[in-house]
Amino acid sequence: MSADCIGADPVGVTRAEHFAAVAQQRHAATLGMWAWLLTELLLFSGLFLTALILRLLHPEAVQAAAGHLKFWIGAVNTVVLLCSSLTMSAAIELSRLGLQRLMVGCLLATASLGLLFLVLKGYEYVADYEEHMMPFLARRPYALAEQPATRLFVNLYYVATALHAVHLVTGIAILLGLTWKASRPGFLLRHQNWIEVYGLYWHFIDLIWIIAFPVLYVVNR
Amino acid sequence: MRNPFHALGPQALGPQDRALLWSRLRRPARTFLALLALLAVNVTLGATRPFAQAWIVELAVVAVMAAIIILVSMEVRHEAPLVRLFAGVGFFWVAILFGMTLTDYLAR
Amino acid sequence: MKAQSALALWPPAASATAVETDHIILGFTVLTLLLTVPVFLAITYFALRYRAGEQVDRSTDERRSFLIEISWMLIPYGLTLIFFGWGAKLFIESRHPPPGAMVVEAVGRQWMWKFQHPTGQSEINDLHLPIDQPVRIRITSQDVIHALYLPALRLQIAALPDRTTEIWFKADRTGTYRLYCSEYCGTDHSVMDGNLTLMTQAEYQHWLTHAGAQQSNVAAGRVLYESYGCAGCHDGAVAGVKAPSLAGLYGRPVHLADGRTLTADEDYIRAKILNPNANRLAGGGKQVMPSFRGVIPADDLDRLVGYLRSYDRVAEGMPQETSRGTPR
Amino acid sequence: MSSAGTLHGDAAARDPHIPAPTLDRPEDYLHAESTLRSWFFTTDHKRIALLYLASITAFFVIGAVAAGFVRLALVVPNGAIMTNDTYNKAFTIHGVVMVWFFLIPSIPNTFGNFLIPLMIGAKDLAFPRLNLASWYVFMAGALFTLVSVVLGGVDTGWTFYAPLSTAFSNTWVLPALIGVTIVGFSSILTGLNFVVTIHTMRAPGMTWFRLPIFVWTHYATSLIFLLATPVITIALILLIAERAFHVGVFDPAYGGDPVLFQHLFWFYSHPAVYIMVLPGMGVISEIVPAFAQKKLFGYRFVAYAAIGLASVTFFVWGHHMFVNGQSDLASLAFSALSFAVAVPSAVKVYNWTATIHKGRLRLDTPMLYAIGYIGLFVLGGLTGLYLATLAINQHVHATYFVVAHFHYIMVGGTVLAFLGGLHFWWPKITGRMYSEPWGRISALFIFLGFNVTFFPQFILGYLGMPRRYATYPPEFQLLNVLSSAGSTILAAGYLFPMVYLVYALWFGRRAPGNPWDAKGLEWETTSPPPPHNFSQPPQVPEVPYDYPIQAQETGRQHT
Repeated sequence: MSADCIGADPVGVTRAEHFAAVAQQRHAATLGMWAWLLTELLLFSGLFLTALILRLLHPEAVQAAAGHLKFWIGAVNTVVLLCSSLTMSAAIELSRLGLQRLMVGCLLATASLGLLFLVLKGYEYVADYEEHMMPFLARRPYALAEQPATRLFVNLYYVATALHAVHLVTGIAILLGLTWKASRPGFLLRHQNWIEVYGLYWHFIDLIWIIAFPVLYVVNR
Repeated sequence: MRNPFHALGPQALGPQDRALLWSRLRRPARTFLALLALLAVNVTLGATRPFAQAWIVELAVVAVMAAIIILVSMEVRHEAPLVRLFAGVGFFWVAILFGMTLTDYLAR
Repeated sequence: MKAQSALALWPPAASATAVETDHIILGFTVLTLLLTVPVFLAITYFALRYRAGEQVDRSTDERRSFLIEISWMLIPYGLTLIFFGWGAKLFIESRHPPPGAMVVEAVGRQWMWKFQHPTGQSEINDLHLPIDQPVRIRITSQDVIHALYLPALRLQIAALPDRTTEIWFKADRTGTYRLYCSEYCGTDHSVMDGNLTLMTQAEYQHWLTHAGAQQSNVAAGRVLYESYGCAGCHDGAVAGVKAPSLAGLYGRPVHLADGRTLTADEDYIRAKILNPNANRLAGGGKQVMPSFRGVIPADDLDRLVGYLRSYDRVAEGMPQETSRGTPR
Repeated sequence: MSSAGTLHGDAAARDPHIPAPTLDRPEDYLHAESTLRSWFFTTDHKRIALLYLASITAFFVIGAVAAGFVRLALVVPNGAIMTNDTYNKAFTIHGVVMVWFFLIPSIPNTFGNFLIPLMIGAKDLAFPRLNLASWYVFMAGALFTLVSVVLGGVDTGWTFYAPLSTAFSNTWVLPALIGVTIVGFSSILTGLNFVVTIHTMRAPGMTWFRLPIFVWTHYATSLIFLLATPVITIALILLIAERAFHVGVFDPAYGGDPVLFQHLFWFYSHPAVYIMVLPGMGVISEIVPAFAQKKLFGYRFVAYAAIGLASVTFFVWGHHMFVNGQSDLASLAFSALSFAVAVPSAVKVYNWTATIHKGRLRLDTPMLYAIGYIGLFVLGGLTGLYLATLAINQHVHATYFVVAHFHYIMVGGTVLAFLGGLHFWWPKITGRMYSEPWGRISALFIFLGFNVTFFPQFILGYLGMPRRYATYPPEFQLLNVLSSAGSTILAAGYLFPMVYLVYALWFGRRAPGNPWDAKGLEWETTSPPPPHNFSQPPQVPEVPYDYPIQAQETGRQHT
């Protein structure tokens, strides 16, 4: 790996065989990721729609249930993800400058922040468990059992956060694999756009959480 | 292969490079601060619940945050029109899903 | 009167709304023919006239094609919109019952209908109603989604478990027609049907006071016997459950675990349904039957007991007599 | 930066174990390599198309056998042939398999995969490995669904309505739900690949308005894949969570709303109808000009109509729920919007008819299917408008009228287009000609058998026979027997191609590059095409469909 010095490592993309030009290939990759994100948006919007309908059908129950969510953990987690977005953006900028080692550092920081989010989320789940706020567990008493409609919102909260966590786990796994590849010499010469395309995915997971946090935690308080 | 953590700091760069680097990192940093500020607004509203219609403000703040992430962090501002269209189409379709479903729920 | 011929080509219509619905579909069919027959004829004609090898003029002129395109986009569309308006009008009318309509409560459950008349009588799967009188049916379900379908009135509406839906109609023709469950609801969906009998006001009053709810009690009891799941265990359909057969039970002595011997009379059967843990049977296996207290309404219990009274060995040979098909 | 030399062709040239291409036959994708590995790990869009073709044919057979059981049971009114339970499982398997494992992937994943790169002059799809992954995802979903069938079947109907599917059915609902959820991802990946490919991989000179309509309709289809599928994915995830963990959002016992599931379900499943219909329209738009030897009439209108259909279809899903307890306002809105579907559909049909006008017609097998398609699609489409009419819907909703209607669209439409396309491109795909007389006979059998099977069902529905009935009143027997008799003719019509097409693989006459004198880049290359599609970069013609018969006085060149 050559010394970290802007311009020392030229950055670029190697053309795959079935593309006619690199620009075409880059365009295809970006467009492909956006098309995927489109589907992710609609996937989560189904859950947000369900949350809205629940709120319309059972306003009191939803408020009672939302009052039991760990508002401050959610808020801190949002900050954590915003930080990870910052490090991801930095990694993209660094990749464009060819600063490979700094970029790898930023990618690792991003993955760590993602893990921190998951740890906090796990802690939140544990706290929920101890407060008997897991109505989907058939054998465990449920704290708000006298209001059956509350379990709808609480369960929806688990489906939504679990689905988001699955995206995050997948994202971290891909990110670590990418980081490992990106630490090899000459990576930015061949696959600089992987970082940019991956960055879109990471930002989007953040975006989903940034919408989910108010939809689940804030507006129903 | 050397430890990637080695010499992570920007002090390894020359002064010109460092200036260039900071100029490039300014945008993400500003975006981050703006998002943080908006989040602070929402968290404050959520924690204090000052008035009944706070949810309108909260959702508006979220909309601004989402717009910032998509336009700035995800660089849709600088993308080709096609990518901008793709980013917009998703939200339009979400609007169809919500709008048409609500014609049922709000009129029952 | 029920159409008994093997082939019918048009359903009987028993209300003015039904007749108007028929007019809509006939009108729409005329429009369909107007729109499609020229296309079919044209395709056939072109296919024959312009076959490869035929010497014909093939010079074409597409100067007016824009106009042509616009006209065949908009003209058929405009014509079909007439039917949107007509259909919507009829639909909205069928959603707004006139004041003073007689109200019948309907409940769907797997796999039977129960109808309750305003005077309190109730019937299972069959529905007797007067003509020349607006009738509202308020419908709900106790388990899955069902739908009450009355083809002679060209109406159907879902029976939702959490809500009450309703339809109304004013029938004008007496006779016996079909009624169905039209929303797929599980194994015996196709058996969840019955007869809609429309009669004159006088006949209806007579039916209420005389034959009324008594008429079909045994048949209704059989439906309940299946619907509440009695048949599943007691007729041996569920493997591994050794529930005693109830055929011929009525009036027979039963030996209890504590040595007593009782006669299986109405009270015994009734008590046993509501509390199976009392009066444990001698030599019986593990008691697995759930209590039906609070589950089965009083009138259903009466019908069920009534059915078990008449459920003898003769009936055992043909337990599906009352329902078409083979349950389970 | 030079391109990495990992062509199949290069590999064949280097590896002595692979026989060199024979002299009389240019090297083609079928014979470039012959190991199992070269098939199951191929990234060649043409081979992946054949993997799909084999898979969906297998599923078609499974679905058709289930349909046979259904028709057999309905020969008698009293359910004497099979129990209600068996019947319910048969129609559920028929629906699930036919919708998700045949109709939706049928044309896009076979012909779309095979032809889109050829038609736009590309070497492959934009993401070849993703394309292969999409097939594996499809097979994984199929595995789950088959497991549920083998374990004992599902009896919820393909619509999986809650709470029947979540709280009441005692059958193997979970594996079926998981299988269908997984298959959705396969659709998404395919749609993504097509959208990106059509945007970025077109050959120089291949502008949007030089694209064949087939590519336009697949673009529209792919948009539906991307925009609709995620919503059913989340609906099914919620349904799975509901069944496994009693989440409750669709369960009235806790205050949930089962109608919400129907909204989410139909938000996908109505557009899914156009996933099935649009690719078929693309096939017909290729066949009709080729066998009329005439330029497609109203090209731009037909192209826009595809996009129009794909958009309008997202606004009409509530017409499946008029009597299911949705608000009157929603019913009125959905009914009114549904009629708008008539506009782009009419554009397609009238333009095909106008294309035949003054053409030079050859009534070969693909054209017979195309003409049959037009007739049946017109009937299916217009009866769709009957169903969108609120008052009629109150009567025929959930009756055999609906069954007849959507079979006219899906069998009369999609299956006929699929078979027409299969015959049209068979020489291109396999390099062999099939038996033309047998092709025509089977097309006639299918057309006849189809109408005898499904036309009586319109009458049955109007008479008031509900769908999904294992037993039925005796007055409906005659029409049901007629329908069942028709299905045997239909089955024979399906069996013929399975025999003579397979026979043609080995014994058919070798096909020239362009046996039909058709236009389009796929006919410029050899049959079967070389591994990378074109030996020389293809020349894109100035106008699409530049057949000999053109408008002589072209006042508006572009239409």
